[in-house]
Amino acid sequence: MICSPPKSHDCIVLSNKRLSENSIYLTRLHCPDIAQNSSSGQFVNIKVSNELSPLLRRPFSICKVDKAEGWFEVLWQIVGRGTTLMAGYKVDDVINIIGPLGHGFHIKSGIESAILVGGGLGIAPLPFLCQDILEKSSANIAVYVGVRTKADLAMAELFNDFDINIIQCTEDGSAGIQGYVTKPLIEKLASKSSVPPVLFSCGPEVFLKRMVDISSEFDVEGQISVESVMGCGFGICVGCPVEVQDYAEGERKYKLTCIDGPVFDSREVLLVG
Amino acid sequence: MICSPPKSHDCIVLSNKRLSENSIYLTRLHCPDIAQNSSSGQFVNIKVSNELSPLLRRPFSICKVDKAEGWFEVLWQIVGRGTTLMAGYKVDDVINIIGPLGHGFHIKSGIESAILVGGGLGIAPLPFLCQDILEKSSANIAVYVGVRTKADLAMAELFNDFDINIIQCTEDGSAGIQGYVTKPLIEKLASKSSVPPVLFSCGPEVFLKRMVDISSEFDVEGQISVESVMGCGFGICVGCPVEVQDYAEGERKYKLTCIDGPVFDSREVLLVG
Amino acid sequence: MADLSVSIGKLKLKNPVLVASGTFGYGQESRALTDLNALGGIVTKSVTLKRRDGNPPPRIFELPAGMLNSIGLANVGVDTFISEKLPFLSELSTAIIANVAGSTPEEYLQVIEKLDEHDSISAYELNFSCPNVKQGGLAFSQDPKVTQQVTRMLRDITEKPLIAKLTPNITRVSEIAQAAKDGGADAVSLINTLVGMAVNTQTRKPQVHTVTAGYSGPAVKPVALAKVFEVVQNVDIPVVGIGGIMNLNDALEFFITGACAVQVGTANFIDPSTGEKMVGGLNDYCNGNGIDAISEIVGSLKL
Amino acid sequence: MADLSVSIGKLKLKNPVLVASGTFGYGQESRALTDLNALGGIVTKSVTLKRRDGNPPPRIFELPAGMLNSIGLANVGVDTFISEKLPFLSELSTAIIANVAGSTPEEYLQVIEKLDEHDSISAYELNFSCPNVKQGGLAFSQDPKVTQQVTRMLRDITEKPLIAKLTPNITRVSEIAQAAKDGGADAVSLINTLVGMAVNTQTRKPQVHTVTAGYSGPAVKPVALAKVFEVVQNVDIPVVGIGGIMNLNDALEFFITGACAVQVGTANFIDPSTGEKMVGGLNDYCNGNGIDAISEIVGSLKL
Ligand SMILES: Cc1cc2nc3c(=O)[nH]c(=O)nc-3n(C[C@H](O)[C@H](O)[C@H](O)COP(=O)(O)OP(=O)(O)OC[C@H]3O[C@@H](n4cnc5c(N)ncnc54)[C@H](O)[C@@H]3O)c2cc1C
Ligand SMILES: Cc1cc2nc3c(=O)[nH]c(=O)nc-3n(C[C@H](O)[C@H](O)[C@H](O)COP(=O)(O)OP(=O)(O)OC[C@H]3O[C@@H](n4cnc5c(N)ncnc54)[C@H](O)[C@@H]3O)c2cc1C
Ligand SMILES: Cc1cc2nc3c(=O)[nH]c(=O)nc-3n(C[C@H](O)[C@H](O)[C@H](O)COP(=O)(O)O)c2cc1C
Ligand SMILES: Cc1cc2nc3c(=O)[nH]c(=O)nc-3n(C[C@H](O)[C@H](O)[C@H](O)COP(=O)(O)O)c2cc1C
Ligand code: FES
Ligand code: FES
Repeated sequence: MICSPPKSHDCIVLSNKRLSENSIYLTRLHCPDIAQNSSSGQFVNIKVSNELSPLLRRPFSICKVDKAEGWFEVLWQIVGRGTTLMAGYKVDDVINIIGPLGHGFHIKSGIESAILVGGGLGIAPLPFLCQDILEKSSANIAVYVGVRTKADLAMAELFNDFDINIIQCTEDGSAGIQGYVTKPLIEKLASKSSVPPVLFSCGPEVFLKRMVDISSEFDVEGQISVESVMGCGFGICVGCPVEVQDYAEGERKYKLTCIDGPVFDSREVLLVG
Repeated sequence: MICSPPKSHDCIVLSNKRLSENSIYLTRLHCPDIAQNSSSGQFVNIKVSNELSPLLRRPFSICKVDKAEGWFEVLWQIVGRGTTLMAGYKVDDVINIIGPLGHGFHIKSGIESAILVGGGLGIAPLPFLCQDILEKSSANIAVYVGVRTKADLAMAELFNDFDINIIQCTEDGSAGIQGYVTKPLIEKLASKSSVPPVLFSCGPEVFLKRMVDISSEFDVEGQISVESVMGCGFGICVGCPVEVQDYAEGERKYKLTCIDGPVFDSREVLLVG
Repeated sequence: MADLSVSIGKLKLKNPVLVASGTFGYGQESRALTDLNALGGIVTKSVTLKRRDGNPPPRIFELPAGMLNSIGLANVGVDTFISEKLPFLSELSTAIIANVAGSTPEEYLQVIEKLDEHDSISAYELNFSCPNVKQGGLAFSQDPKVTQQVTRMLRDITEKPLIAKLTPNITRVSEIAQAAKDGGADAVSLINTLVGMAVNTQTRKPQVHTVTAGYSGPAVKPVALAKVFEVVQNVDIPVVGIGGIMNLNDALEFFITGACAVQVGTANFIDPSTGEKMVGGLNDYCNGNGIDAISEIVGSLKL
Repeated sequence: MADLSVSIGKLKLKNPVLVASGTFGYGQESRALTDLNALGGIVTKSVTLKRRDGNPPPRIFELPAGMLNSIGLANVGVDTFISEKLPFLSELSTAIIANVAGSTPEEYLQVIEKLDEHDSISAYELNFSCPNVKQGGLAFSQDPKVTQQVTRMLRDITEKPLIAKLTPNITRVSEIAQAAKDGGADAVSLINTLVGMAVNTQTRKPQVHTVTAGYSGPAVKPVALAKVFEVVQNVDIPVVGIGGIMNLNDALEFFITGACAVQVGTANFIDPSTGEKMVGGLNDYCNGNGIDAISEIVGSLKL
C-alpha cells in the first residue's frame, strides 16, 4: 500500500539498544510523519554518515510504529561499515531518513488467518505487520521465527505484545525447535485447517525461494518481501530490478524493488537465490 | 640532527586535552622510542583514521618529550577533517605513528643566546627546543610567542617549566603586547647585546619570510622550521619540495621538507609566502 | 540579488544548476523531497525509441566515494515518455532537457522527431557516451567523425539547442567536443561515467552483472574537472560540467574551471534536494562576495 | 605452503607483490619500516638520463580516497642512481626492477645501456605513461605505433625482461598492450595515474602547480580493474595490476581479474609495510583455502 510520497526527515534517536551478543540492534526514532503515514512492509532509507564513504543510504524495514507517540523502530544487525556507524548512534542524535518507502504488505479486509514467517533479520517487518493485521481484522495470526542460534531469538520478543502464536526455530538447536523454520511450517500447512492462511514472509533470498515453493505447493496466497542493492530507494536510479514472470503488462521483464516492492506476490517474482 | 631511521609505532594515548576555546589541543602519547630518540624540530606522522578518507597521514611537530616516562606530546589545532578526528582521541586509544622524522634544529655546542619565535601553532616545536638547548648548554633563552588572541596564549603555558624569558603578543591586543610578535623582537635585536643570538622560528610562511628578513637585517644566524603538504613524511613521495637558493650542489633547485628539513638555515630557503 | 541566469545558445536557464540524466528519474519521484522549480533544469533519464528493460541485476555496487552502475538505459521509451512522463514535467517552471539515446543514428533521429513538437522540451542532450549498452552509445563519442555526422544529422531536423554529452573514456575528449561543435552542437556536457569494475573475491564474480560498469560519484570529480579543463582550453563551445558534484564547493570548482553550468548526478540518490540547496548556496555566495552575475566566476581559474 | 612464485618471461619473482615506481623511493628510505626482502620486487622511482628537479610545489593534493601528484619525474639521474642507490638495492634478496623514463626514445636507450651491465637489475619497467612531464611520457603510450617502435628498439639492446607501463588515459588500452607485445615486451603493467584536477575555490588556483596532475589511490581502483580486464581479455601478454591496492582483498580482485602480479603504490605513503603484510596475508589465504599455487587464482573470474 503506498501512502504519501516519500519525504526527507531529520529524526531524533530515542533509543538504540543492542538486543543480542550477535550485534542485533533495535533503534527507536522520533518521526510522527513516518509513524502515522506508513504501512507494514514499507521501509526507510537512512543516511548513515555525512562522509563520502559510505556514500549511499542504507535501507531498513519499519519494524514497529507508535502513531500516538510518533516514533518508529528499525531492527538490524551489524554487517558492514554503515551498520557499524549506526551502532554508535546515541540518544538525541539527529539522523536524516527518507521514508516511508515502497509498497508494503497487502492485507485483505476480512482476512481470517495469517502466517508470518521470518528468516533471520527478515523478522524485522513482521511486528509492524502484526500490528497492521490486528488493526484491520480479527485474523488468527501465527508467527514462525527461524534464526541461526539462541541469541538471535531476542528478536522474537518483539512479538510479546501481541496475543499470537509464536513458533521459534534455531538452526543449531540451541533453543526452540531444531532446524529450518520451514519444517514446522510445512507440518502445520499439511494438517489442513478449514481457513486457508495467507503466508507473509521476509528473509534471505534462498529462504524466500523456499517460501515461494511452499505457497504454490499448498496453493495458498503468499506475499514475500525481497531485498536488493539500492542506489536511492525511491525509483530514480533504476538500480534495484527484480525479474517478474507475470508478463501481463506486455514486454516488461523487471520491476523495481524499491517502488514496485519490496513486497511482491510470491507467484510474480523470479528469484535467483 | 637526524637520529635513527623512522619507525612505525603503535602509540597509546595518555591524555588529549583541549587547551583553549579556539580548539587547540595537547595530546600525550606513550612511545619510549620516539621520546628517547628524537631531537627538537623533528616531527611525527600520524595515521588519523583507518578509513580511506582522510587517506594520508598528518604531520605534527614533537612538542615535548619525557625520556624517562617514555612519552611525547603534540600541540595542534582543529583545522580540517584529520584534526577533527584527532579531537576524538580518548585515553588508551592506540594510534599508529611514524617517527621521529626529519632534520630538527641544529644546536651548536656552547651556544650562548637563543631567541625562539613562534607564530600561532608554530609554537609547537619550541618547548622541546627549550628542553634541548637547556640540556646541551647554559644558553640564555628568550621565547617570543605571537598569537591571534588571548585564548591562544594557553599555549604559552608550555614554557612554564623552564626558567626563561617569555614575551607574549596578541594581534588583537586582548592580552600581552598588541601587534605582531616581530615588533618587540626587532626592538630587542636593535638594542644590541654583546652576544649575538641564534634565531629559531616556526610559524606560517608569511611569518617565516619576515623572520628570514630579520635574520639577514640584523646579521644573526636564523633557523626556520617550514611546512609543506606531505604525501609520506619520509622521503618516498618527493612531494614536499622547498626551493633553495644555495646552489652549492650544482643544479639542485629543490630540497625535501620532510627529510632535508623541516628545519633549514634561514638563508638557504626561498619562501613564496 | 546576483543574476544566476545562463544562456547556452538559445537555451535560457534561470540558474546554472541542473540534475543529470539517469539520476533524477522523470522528476515526479522526488516531488515531495525537493522544490523542483528551484532547479535551473531537469535532464531526463535517457529516452530511447522503444522501451528498454535494462540489464539484469546486480546493477549497482557501492565503492569508496563512488558507485558503479550498469542500468543499461532502462527507460519507458519515447511514446510512453510523452504520454506519461512529459505532462508532469510540462507543468514545472524549470527547463526540461530531454536526454536522447539510441543504438543507431536513425534511432536518435526518430526519438527527436517525436519529441520535437513538444514545446515543454527546451533542449536535447545527446547521450553519445553510455558505457552500459552493447551497441551505440560509447562508440558514438569515441570517434570524432561519427560524432560530427550524427550531430549534423540531428542539427538539420531540429531548431532546439543540442548538447552533446561526452564520455571521459577517451584519449582526447577535446577532439570529440570540436567534432560536436563542427556538427552544430550548441554545447557539450561532460563527463558521463568512467568505465570501472569491481570483483567479489568470495564468489569470484564481478560485482555488477555486466562485468564493467559506469563509475560515478565524488571519486570521479578530479577526472571530470581535468576533462572540462581540456575542452575549455581547446574548444570554443559552452561546457556543462558533470561528475561527482556533491555541494556548492564542488560546483564552484567546475565554474572556475570554465563550465557555464553543472549537473548534479549521484548526489541525488543520497539527497535529491542537493541541487536546490546548491542554488540557494550559490545565491548566498554571490551576494556575500559581491558577485553580480555567475559569468564573473565562470572560467576565472588563475593559471 | 602455497607457492607464491611467479614467472614473467625470464623474470622470476618469489611472490607477486611488488611496490610501484615513485611510491617507494629507492628502497632504503623504508628499511626500518618494513622487511624489504619480504617483497616480490621493488620497482624504482623512474630513472632518467639526467637528474631532474621536478615540478614546483604544490606537488600533492589529497582527495577523498585518493590523491593528485605532479612530481614531474624528479630523480637523481641514471649515473647517481648507479653510484648511490643501486648498491643498497643490490644487497636485497628481492627483484629490482628499474623503471626507465625519458623525453625521447634515445633517452630510454641511453639509460638502459648504462643500467644493463648491472646484474642486480632483474628487469626494466618502461614508463610510457607519466602524465606530469611536458614531453614524452604520456605521448608514448597513447600511440600504438610509437609504443611498438620504442619497445622494439629497446628489445634489441637488452636481454632483460621488459615491462611496458601503460596509461589509463586512453580510449583502448588493449591496442597499446598489443603494440607493446608486438614490440617485444614481456609484460605490461597498468595503470599509471589517471589525469585529474582540483581547484582551490578560495584562491581560484589549481591545487597543484601543473594544473592537471596524476590521480592515484583507492578511488582509481575500479578504473584500473576495468583496464586490466580489457587487456587480459584481448591481448595474450602477462599483466601486472596497479591502482589503488591497499590490502589483500584489493590485490585478490586484480589476481582474479587476470593480473599475474600487483604493485602497491599510494598505500606505501600511509604504510610502507603494506606489501609485506599483503604477502603474509596472501600466504595465509592460500593455505586457508587449499590453494597450492597463486596461478590457481589468476584469471579465475567467473563470467
Ligand atoms: C528493502 C530493504 C529492507 C531491509 N531491511 C532490513 C532490516 O530491517 N534489517 C536489517 O538488518 N537489514 C535490512 N536490510 C539490509 C540492510 O540494508 C543492509 O544490511 C545494510 O544496508 C548493510 O549496510 P552496511 O554498510 O553495514 O554493509 P555493507 O558494508 O554495505 O555491506 C555488507 C553486506 O551487506 C549487503 N548490503 C549492503 N548494502 C545493501 C543494500 N543497500 N541492500 C541490501 N544489502 C546490502 C552487502 O551485499 C554486503 O554483503 C534491508 C534491505 C532492503 C533492500
Ligand atoms: C612538518 C610539519 C609539522 C607540523 N606541525 C604541526 C603542529 O605541531 N601543530 C599543528 O597544529 N599543525 C602542524 N602542522 C600542520 C598540520 O599537519 C595540519 O594542520 C594538519 O595536517 C591538518 O589536517 P586536517 O586533516 O585537519 O586538515 P585538512 O582537512 O587536510 O586541511 C585543512 C587545512 O590544513 C592544511 N593542511 C592539510 N594537510 C597538510 C599537511 N600535510 N601539511 C601542511 N598543511 C596541511 C590544508 O592546506 C588546509 O588548509 C605541521 C605540518 C608539517 C608539514
Ligand atoms: C545510476 C545512474 C544512471 C545513469 N543513467 C544515465 C542515462 O540514462 N543517460 C545519461 O546520459 N547519463 C546517465 N548517467 C550518467 C550521469 O548523468 C552522470 O553523467 C554521471 O553519473 C557523472 O555524474 P555524477 O558523478 O554526479 O553522478 C547515469 C548515472 C548513474 C549513476
Ligand atoms: C607520488 C607519486 C609518484 C609517482 N611516480 C612515478 C614514477 O616516477 N614513475 C612511474 O612509472 N609511476 C609513478 N607513479 C605512478 C605509480 O607507480 C602507480 O602507477 C599509480 O600511483 C597507481 O597506483 P596507486 O593507486 O596504488 O598509487 C607515481 C605515483 C605517485 C602517487
Ligand atoms: S533503489 Fe533506486 S530505483 Fe530502486
Ligand atoms: S612528504 Fe613524501 S617526500 Fe617529503
